[in-house]
Amino acid sequence: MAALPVENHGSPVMELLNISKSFGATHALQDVSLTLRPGEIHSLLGENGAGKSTLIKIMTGVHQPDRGAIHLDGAPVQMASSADAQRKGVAAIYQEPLLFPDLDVAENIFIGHQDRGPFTRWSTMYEEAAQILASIGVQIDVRAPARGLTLAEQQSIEIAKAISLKVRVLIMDEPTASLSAYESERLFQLMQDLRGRGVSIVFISHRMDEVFRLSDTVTVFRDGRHISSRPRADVTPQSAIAEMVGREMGLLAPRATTAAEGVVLSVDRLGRDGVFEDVSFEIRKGEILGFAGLVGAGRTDVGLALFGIAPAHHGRATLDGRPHAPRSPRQAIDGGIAYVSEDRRQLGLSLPMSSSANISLPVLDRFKGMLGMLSRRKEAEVADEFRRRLHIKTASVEAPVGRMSGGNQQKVLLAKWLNTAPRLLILDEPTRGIDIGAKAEVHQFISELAAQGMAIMLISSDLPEVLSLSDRIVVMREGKQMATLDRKDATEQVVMAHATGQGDQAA
Amino acid sequence: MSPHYISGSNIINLFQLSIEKIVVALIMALLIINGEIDLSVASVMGFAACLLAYLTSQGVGMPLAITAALLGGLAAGCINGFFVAYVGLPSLVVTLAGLIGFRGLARVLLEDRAIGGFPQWFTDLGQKAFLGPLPFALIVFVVVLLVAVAILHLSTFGRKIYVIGNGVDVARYSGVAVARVKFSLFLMSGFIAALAGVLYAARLGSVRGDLAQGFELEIITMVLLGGVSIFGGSGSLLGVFLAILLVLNLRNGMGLANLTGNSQSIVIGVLLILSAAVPFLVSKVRSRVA
Amino acid sequence: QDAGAGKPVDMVLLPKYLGIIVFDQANNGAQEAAAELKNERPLQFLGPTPENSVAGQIEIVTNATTQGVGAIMISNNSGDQIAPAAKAAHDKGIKVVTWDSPIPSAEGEDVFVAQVDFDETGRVLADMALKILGEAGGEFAILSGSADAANQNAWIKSMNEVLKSDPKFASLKLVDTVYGNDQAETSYNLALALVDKHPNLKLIVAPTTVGAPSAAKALQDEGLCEKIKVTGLGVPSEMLSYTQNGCAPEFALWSFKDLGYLAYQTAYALATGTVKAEEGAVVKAGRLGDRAITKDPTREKGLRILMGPFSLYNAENVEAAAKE
Amino acid sequence: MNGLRLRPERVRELSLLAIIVVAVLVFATIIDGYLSPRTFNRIASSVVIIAVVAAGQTLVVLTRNIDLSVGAMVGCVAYFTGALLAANHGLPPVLAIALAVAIGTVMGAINGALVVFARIPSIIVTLGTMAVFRGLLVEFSGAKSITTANLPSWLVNLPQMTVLSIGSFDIRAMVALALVTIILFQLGMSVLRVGRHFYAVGSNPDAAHFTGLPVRRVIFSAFLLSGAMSGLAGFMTLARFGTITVEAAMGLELESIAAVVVGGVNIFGGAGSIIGATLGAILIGTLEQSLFRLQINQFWLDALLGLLILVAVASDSVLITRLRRFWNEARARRRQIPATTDTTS
Ligand SMILES: Nc1ncnc2c1ncn2[C@@H]1O[C@H](COP(=O)(O)OP(=O)(O)OP(=O)(O)O)[C@@H](O)[C@H]1O
Ligand SMILES: Nc1ncnc2c1ncn2[C@@H]1O[C@H](COP(=O)(O)OP(=O)(O)OP(=O)(O)O)[C@@H](O)[C@H]1O
Ligand SMILES: [Mg+2]
Ligand SMILES: [Mg+2]
Repeated sequence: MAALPVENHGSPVMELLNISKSFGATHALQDVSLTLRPGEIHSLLGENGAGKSTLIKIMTGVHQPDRGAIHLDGAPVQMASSADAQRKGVAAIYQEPLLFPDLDVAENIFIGHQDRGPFTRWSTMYEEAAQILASIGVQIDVRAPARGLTLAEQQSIEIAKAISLKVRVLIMDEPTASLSAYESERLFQLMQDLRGRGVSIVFISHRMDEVFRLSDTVTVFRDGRHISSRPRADVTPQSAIAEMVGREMGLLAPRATTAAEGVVLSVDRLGRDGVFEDVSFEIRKGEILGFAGLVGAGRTDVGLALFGIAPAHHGRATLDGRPHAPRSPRQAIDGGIAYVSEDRRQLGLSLPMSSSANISLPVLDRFKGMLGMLSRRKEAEVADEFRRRLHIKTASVEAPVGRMSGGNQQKVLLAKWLNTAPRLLILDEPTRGIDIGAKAEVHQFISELAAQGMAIMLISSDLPEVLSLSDRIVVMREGKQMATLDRKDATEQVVMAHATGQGDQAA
Repeated sequence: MSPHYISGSNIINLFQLSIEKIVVALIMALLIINGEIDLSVASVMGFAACLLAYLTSQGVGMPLAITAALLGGLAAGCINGFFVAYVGLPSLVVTLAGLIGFRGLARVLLEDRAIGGFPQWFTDLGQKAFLGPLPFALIVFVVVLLVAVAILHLSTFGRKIYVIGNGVDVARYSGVAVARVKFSLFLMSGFIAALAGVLYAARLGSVRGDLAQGFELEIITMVLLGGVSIFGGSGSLLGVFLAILLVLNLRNGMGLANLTGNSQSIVIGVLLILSAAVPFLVSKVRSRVA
Repeated sequence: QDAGAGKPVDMVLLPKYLGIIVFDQANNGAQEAAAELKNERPLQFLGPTPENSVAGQIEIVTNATTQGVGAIMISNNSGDQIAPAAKAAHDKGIKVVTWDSPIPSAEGEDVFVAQVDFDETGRVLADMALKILGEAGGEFAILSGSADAANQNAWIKSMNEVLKSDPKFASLKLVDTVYGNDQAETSYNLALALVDKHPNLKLIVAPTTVGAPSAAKALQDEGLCEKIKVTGLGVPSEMLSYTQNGCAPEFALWSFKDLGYLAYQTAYALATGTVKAEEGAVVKAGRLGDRAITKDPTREKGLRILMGPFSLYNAENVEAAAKE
Repeated sequence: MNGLRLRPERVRELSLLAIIVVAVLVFATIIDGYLSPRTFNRIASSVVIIAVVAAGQTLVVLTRNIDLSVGAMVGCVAYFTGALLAANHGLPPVLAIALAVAIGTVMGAINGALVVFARIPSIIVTLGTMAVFRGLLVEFSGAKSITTANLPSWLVNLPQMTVLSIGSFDIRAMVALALVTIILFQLGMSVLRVGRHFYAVGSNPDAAHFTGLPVRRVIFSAFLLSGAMSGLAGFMTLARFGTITVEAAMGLELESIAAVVVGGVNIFGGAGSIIGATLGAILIGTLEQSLFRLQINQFWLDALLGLLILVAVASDSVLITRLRRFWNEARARRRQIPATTDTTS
């Protein structure tokens, strides 16, 4: 693979000029311009709905701009489709990699190539694929089907694909959202490697630390408008956040602990074959127990075991002193457990249905009226109350949840589970993918719940979040409980050390 | 328009001629909204009717034979439901197997024979008015319709049907007993299909192995025509009921205008495609205009 | 000529299924009669497709009843399943004439226009079988239409009786009776299966115009025509090549055109009230002459008008007949 | 080591082959004179029609669609080709076949256009066109049937034509024609780059779109080719049965889907092979003809076929997942890569 020439200060490789794009009444982008230089990592910042994804979809030809122009190497171009953009050297990697699970790794890399003749030359293809993967330091069997690969492996394949296409502009939309710290680290190395080869990278992430570590240039969007583009040296996280939200905003402040007497949940040497083992902890009334770890550490699985989705094989748990071994979510809910899933769209909410229908779902039997039929009035009343309590912005609780913004959806999801009046609330990544404003509200609300005496199990990959909200923190790694830290002992460094298996050195 | 078209007896006739199909269509709507499909209904109808005929030919009394036929339908639904709900196989394939298999069992039972000679009261049930001018099957239809509406649109069970249709995982994570809901729907489908088969046997007065063969397509067509999404999660019984009325009237109108079965199936086929195409075309036109 | 000629009567002619050539011939005959009788109302030729055979006929009869036509002519494609619908029509004063295939119980039926004497059919089939197999005789099998077809079942029954009662047929051995449901593909496959199952099979008797050519084609495709022959009921134009190449040396049929003609004459006479459906009444049937209504000897109840006769077709006359 | 080269899909096909062999052996013990050239011919001639249609159906199913109209298309093609030949006895055979394929292709194009351009789910489109095609056939034919008497003699005699005799085993012309077509298709699917597009589109339609694969064209081609194969099958039906009524090939859609499913093609798209579907067709055809032979009735056939489909799919969902996991692990072990997601080591 021939390295492309490195030119860091050349003329712009790609320019977007006065781009506007509307979806019906929504002005997703208004008069936005952006300049991309060869070999730079250019980060886009902005709250949810600021228009970042729309912009990159225009760059890759998925959407056509209503107004404005795209220039490549100074000449105006049309991006007719994503395939067209790829041919012109512009490719994107999305948060969820788009692979073909039934095709093998090598095919996944090469299937989009238009210039390889009418025949598939299998052996050549396997060789080349292996070479490319080796060149980016990834070890994956090129003959294995893509089904069953980890997210990180899948992203590596996407990158290999981009390299094989000799792209000049690579766009990454929230690539780290589902990656572990270790995997993110690998990805950052790769990005720097690509930058070294002269590839321009557009990087979108809601994680400030990543953005400030990697970027050459930082661009901020707000409400579909371009606010600023500056070299990284001229920006601070605080100033960027201020520009994003249009107001000054403090970072997270630690909450006051409210833990009281009375153990709600006690877990003793819980395990599930091949997933996690020997997990023990207690949660008291009014306590928030944080669960930190890298993705795939098994935190979700502990939650799912307690919620009855994938029951534990070993160990025992007691809830309010009674044995707790649910075989189904139904049993867990009846026992007083609520689980707010990390995957809002697939597992959390029924998007085409109304908020009131979603909120009543786990405890439908409570909404029976005459003749055991469902009482819609009761449903609406309850939903309306939650709407007020959680400041859910929606015209009506009868409107489909799918039309709401991410933050409001997350609040509906919370409402759905609070409606079960649980003894123990399991929150799995409660703020993933929602913007800073909504996030602060959710944090506030979690604190309030704890203050009212609810026991909370908080699973989060957002370290500042876990550190500031939790009373104690369990750190997991590869299905094992590495440490249980008191709030005062927990720092980012210590937690990460345990999460990456370096706990002994750190201690 | 033909003057015969709007007479009361014609309206009863119009239902009577397709009554077995539309009874089954109601339950099919529930299944499709739930995100599944039952291709085996017509074969279960045939199987139940053949079981009934076989048993009566062996000297079993009618009430017992009817009970056995209905139980046979439940058993068929049980098999479908087990493989879909508890083994997790796609219902398209399981009930395709059922479509072929239960028809096979029907044939095994009756082989080449056509069995009739049912007691008078039984054939009267299928052929004569039962309550005022209304035949028994029509009353069954109304009852099944009311029950289905109550289940789908008023009960918590109906809510679960929609939630599952919109996404099985959300339902499961919300404590809905997904497998149980699916299983009960297949049981219902099997039972109602068997009931329809028995009614059809009563109307025809005799039973052959190919009874109700091919009905599944018309039944599914009526449901889809009623605006029920083939992907599950949306649709209503009102829509299905209107589609049933539309199909019956079209068939009847065309029949009275002496257009035979095949012209009717062309019209219904085109209608089915159009009804699915229209939402898309409208949205396309709307986006052009906007 | 019918005394009521010239009166307008709505009439419907129902074949067993659409897509079978003999029923189209019957339609032609009925149209001919309609023209002769100067019935200005058009004759409706409506039939079910084979896949919704029973339900289709019931639907057509019910619709015709709603329309209040004057007469319905049915070639029944099942057993008594059509009876309730026919009875409903009959109760409304509509004349119900069956032709080709009657309603076994005669319920709701005014009169059956029989193509030939059903007992005679059995003998004709047996005679042809004997002629083809010769004195030595041998094994033969029957390939019929649907299992509950009233006409075919009557023929098979009478053939069995003839075989048993007449010692002349002692050398003929019936080894199997199967049903191809008047479907070409099923009949084809069944013919081959018969050949495989019975290694000594010499002859397939197919009393159906779909079964006979399908069986002949199957034997021809397998190169078995030397060993095994086909006979039964067939349409000359469909059987032509098989008769000429020896696969089906002889077969029989009556004129479906005449059958349609006679059915129409009968139904028209009943509908206009010139003739009552009772024993002894006589229908003046145009070119077919006077035909009397008698008790149907092959059914417990019911009246019939007999057409006849059989035509036998073989290498000598088949080509001419096919051109008709 | 070599065993590892066998993908789960191949294992699936080999086991199907084994089942066919076992079935044949079982029938051989209970039916006298079963293992004879005649049985072979009988089964081969009836299998090829299902197999040809199943090959087209495979393409459609691979792209996450379904074609319920194949039976109606076969019937239409058989009828219209028959009518054309009856009117022009001089039409050369090759042209006749081309015409049949062309008629099928046009009907397939209608399906494809409705699915791809009007964005109607294929199950609805083909449910509709199945009724429409069959209805049009009845209308156009004036409910008259094609009979051998109208057809040119080369066509009537085609089923007997033999291209190759090995001992007393004949390879009939139609069987050869079908086999060649199927083999070409299978080769195309594995060797041509566009062949893999069918898999890609079915495996992940979104990814296919973003990768720049011509998704619409691929789905359209699947229906087009299914139509073309139905056209060929229509010709074969015409030649074989001679008598074509309005209900010719009715029910073939179910048989073809059964063959595809039994042959291990994933009903949700993305996985499976033409060879598998052909084996599925062979198994179904063998059972069908052998049971015909055994009992001279199909009474048990349908019941067995239903069971077969159920067993095939149930074993798939259980076994194939197991096999695939085993295969992945074995390959990984060979390359010293941890099989699971442990990239931290
Ligand atoms: N296909 C679409 N149809 C209608 N509205 C859309 C569409 N795509 C985006 N929008 C709207 O355009 C606006 C910008 O959305 P976009 O996805 O670009 O935001 P984003 O900055 O990527 O947000 P996030 O951080 O949540 O990914 C939002 O209001 C969104 O609702
Ligand atoms: N995308 C994936 N594909 C396959 N296996 C996965 C994937 N993600 C996680 N796993 C597996 O699931 C198990 C534990 O994951 P789990 O989701 O419980 O971890 P987690 O710590 O909760 O991560 P998260 O931060 O996503 O919530 C591990 O065995 C891991 O290999
Ligand atoms: Mg975005
Ligand atoms: Mg998790």
